[in-house]
Amino acid sequence: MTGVGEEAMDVDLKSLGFRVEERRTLASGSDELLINMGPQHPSTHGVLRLLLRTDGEEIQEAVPFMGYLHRCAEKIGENVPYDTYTPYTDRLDYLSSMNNNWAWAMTVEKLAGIEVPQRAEYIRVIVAELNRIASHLVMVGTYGLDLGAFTPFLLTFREREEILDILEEISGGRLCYGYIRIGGVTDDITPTFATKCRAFLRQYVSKLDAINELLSYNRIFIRRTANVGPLSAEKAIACGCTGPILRASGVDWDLRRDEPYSIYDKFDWNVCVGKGEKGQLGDTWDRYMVRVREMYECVKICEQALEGIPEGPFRAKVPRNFKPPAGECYFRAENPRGELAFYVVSDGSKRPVRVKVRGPSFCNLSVVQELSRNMLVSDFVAVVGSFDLVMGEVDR
Amino acid sequence: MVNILQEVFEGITTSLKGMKVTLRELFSPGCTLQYPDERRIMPERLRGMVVNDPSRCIACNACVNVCPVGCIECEGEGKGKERRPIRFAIDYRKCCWCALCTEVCPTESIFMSEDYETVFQDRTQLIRDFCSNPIPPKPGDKKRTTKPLGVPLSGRVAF
Amino acid sequence: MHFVPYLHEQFLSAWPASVVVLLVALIGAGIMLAWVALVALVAVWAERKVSAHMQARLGPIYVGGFHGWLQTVADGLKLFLKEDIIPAMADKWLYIQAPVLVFGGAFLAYAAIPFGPKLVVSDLNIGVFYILAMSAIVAVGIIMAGWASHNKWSLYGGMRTAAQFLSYEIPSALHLMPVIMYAGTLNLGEIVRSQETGLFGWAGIFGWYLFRNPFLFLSFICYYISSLAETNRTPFDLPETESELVAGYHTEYTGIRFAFFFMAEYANMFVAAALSTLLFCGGWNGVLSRNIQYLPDPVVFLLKCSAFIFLTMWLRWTLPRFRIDQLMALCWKFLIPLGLLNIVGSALWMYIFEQV
Amino acid sequence: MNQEAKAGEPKPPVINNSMRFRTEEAFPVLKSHFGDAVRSLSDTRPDRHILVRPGFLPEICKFLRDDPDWQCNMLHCVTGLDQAETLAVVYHLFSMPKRHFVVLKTEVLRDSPMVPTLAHIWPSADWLERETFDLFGIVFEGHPDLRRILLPDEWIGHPLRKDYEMPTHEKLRELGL
Repeated sequence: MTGVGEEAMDVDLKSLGFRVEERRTLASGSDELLINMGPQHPSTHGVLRLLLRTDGEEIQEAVPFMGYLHRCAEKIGENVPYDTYTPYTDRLDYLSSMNNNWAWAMTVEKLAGIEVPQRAEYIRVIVAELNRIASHLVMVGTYGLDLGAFTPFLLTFREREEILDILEEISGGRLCYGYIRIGGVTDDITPTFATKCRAFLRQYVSKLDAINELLSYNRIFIRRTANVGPLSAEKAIACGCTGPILRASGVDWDLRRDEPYSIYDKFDWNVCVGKGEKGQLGDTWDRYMVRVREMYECVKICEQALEGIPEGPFRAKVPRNFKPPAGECYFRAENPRGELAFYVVSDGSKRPVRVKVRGPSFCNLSVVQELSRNMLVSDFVAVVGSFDLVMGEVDR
Repeated sequence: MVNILQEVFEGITTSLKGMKVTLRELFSPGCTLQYPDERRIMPERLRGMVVNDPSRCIACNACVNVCPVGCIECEGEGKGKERRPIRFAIDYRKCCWCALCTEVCPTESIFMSEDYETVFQDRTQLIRDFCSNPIPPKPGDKKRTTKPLGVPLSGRVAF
Repeated sequence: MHFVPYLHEQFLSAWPASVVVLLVALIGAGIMLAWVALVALVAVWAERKVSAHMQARLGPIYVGGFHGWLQTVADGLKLFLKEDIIPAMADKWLYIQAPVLVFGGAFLAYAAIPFGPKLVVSDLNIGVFYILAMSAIVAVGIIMAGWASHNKWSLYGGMRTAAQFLSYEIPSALHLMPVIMYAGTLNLGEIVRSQETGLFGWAGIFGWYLFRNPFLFLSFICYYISSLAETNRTPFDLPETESELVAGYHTEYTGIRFAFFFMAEYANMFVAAALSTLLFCGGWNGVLSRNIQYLPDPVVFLLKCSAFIFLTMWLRWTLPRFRIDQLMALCWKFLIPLGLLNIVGSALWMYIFEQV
Repeated sequence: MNQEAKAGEPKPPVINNSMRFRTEEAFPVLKSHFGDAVRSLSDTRPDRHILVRPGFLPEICKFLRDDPDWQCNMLHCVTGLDQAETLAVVYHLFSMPKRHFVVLKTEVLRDSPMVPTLAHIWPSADWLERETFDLFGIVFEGHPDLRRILLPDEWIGHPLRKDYEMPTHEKLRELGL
């Protein structure tokens, strides 16, 4: 390969920390190629940059670089009051802002010992599970897109639009809801909310079956994803992977069941675990399929929660000038992408001293580098897609 | 050999199933709207652009203090009940449509309008001073101007 | 080409023969160019509508009134007017040549495609061979584009093309062999005529090579699969895989040069559909006997081609794409052995059942 | 304002939260094993933490990971903390088989913030420590690849320290950022 930007190569290698000898072999006479995948690559799902060292189509090494979407979420957290931080949590993992809002609200509620009304808990569960479905739909659709199937993408987006319509009706927003707030929810559900939800959930399962027929069980799709990038359970735990990725590796772990926060212990549903049906355990197909199956379970939870909404207030009385007691608190919640945890240190004033956001995508992404060894570029796209990264949360 | 045949068979049958789905979609109606011509009916709680009605505003600065991004600038004049804004500017470049300001407003003068078309011809229009450029009253828009988001059932515990 | 001597003698006797030949050739080429452009425009519009409706969208709807039928014309105009960017580090000469070569390859193949018994630009004796050869030129153009762009993703696209197109030349030729054996000629018109009657003198659909024997049916499916690969369509669109290689070989192309690639893809699609129709599906022969065919020949032919093009689109918007090694395995481990088997099988069938 | 006073009173958390923090139970165990290396148990609410000396951190963590009573197989979070005089690193260790959390904290001086790395104990420490280094400037000794992770490589300073001053736009332009 003659001179594909040798100067550019130098810079990349320096920041990579490659040894000098290695750089020399790469610059002259080596058959290897250094390629930037991203930050504007279509299948890195945002502004993730991966530097690939490839031999032909085979990847020798893939080094992720991020921070292109770093918006100082933690620094901002130290400078705004607790409730005012909610709109910022919307924008962490912008595909599941309800869940983010909820995790933040629960963290502060735990810190301050606020009791949330039952009605609010039910509403929270419903909207969060709807948002989880929406988020998984995006993953399923874009994953098809990564592997060259266009139609599932728009079909899943059609379903997602319906969820967004429902959520828009109660919160007023379509992507960043800011609906779940400390002490409850912003506003009560609308009179038509329950009927719309039920109508949606009723027809939704059949739509999901169609997506399964179109994509999940397609032989080409299975060939592309099964046995690709298997992640063992031990490795997943050690690397701090959580959520669907951990479950796909065969670890039967879901916070909603194992650490039932809110009212999740009242519902009857199953945790979906990867079984390695089509290939090795914890391969890309498992990671994909765990999400698809989770969507069916979300429907179950939603339906049960819709049945049980009690009457009552939808928001606890939280003082306007809210000051939680001094202390520290760590709380995690099961988000569509894994366990989102907030670590808050309070000194008793209006603003937190420290807000740490432990984003699930961040920890999940750290596995990619190891998984990518000796993998084809096409497989790598499949693997990165299966991690369902949202860069807003990785970079914060 | 058997494997290959099975593979081929599965490949063909699953592809045909997929083709059945796409064919069904081909004859089912589309779900898109031709936007400028057709419009969705927006929900009542839609969070459009934040606007302020200076005739009701008392320049209490509650919204300025609660705004997480600091997009509101307010200067008031007078004391007590006489207090009125002389400048109330919202910077839409910063606004994050969170509706926190509408909840704290004691007079319900600031609210999320139904205007969701946030395209402007130049940047200066993105900062709107509602004192010099007040919102035109909408006749059919009574409800939104009187009931902002998040009024708890038990009276006004504004937060 | 009886037309040329006639024209020369009657009207243009003062002109040298070579000039008249050139003139006629240019006129023919102009007509064909217009036809290719028309095919591309209609096919692009159809693709957009088909994909849109499969995806619960509407597709182009405004330009031109009826379902946005002028949308592609508008887009073409837009592409004409767009800035033509040549990357600074690109191999300029190759970069400019590549789209011409890609389009040229697709365009040249049209010369030998008969649209009816007499409706052909050049009635070649080696029509099948010629079309296969011309569509191979496309591969060269794409490799050139990939190399000259000086973009690593484009280079991958180019290299994938080299592997994919050259491999799939073999099965697509092999699976045409049984038909050629049956017809005993490479002339496309002759091949179509030989499909007018089949076994036991049954006419119509039973004359089509597709239904002559099981090996030919298998050949047809395999040929169709390899033609998908050769025309660069999903599930075999590896050279341009927008999710892996950004846009593969045409990542760097803009404006009119990109339009050429785009047009070539649809022109090629038509050539592949035309070959399937002519060789396997009886060309312009209708479903019933030729004596009771009411539609004009070209219309029948184009209808069949449209059906194939629709099938191609349908597949594209349904299936995910293969990986490069699976693609190659499909070719070398499945299609090529099957091609050889089909040749032997067809030969035996011909010997045993049809006493040829 | 009586609301505020009520919220300020220490009262048991009433929300339904089954995250099990066993930091209090871990403290005497660690104290008996490591003696002075384990300094104190905080009395923060609702979560408490064990303050340990930075030098003994890897040993303590290894113990917590391998001991059958604790089995903390997951390092859930690594957080930096600016405490005015000192910088601190907070570790949230989680045990999946035992379903409990243990929170460790270690304090280092602002001038020489050196903490041994845990990357060889839990691979997840790799990126979390890089992030802490990036935003707090705490150096993790023995870390395989300690680079900035969220900020550009050329960035000066560590923004989550309380004394960090946000560079002006002019300054950033000067740095070419």
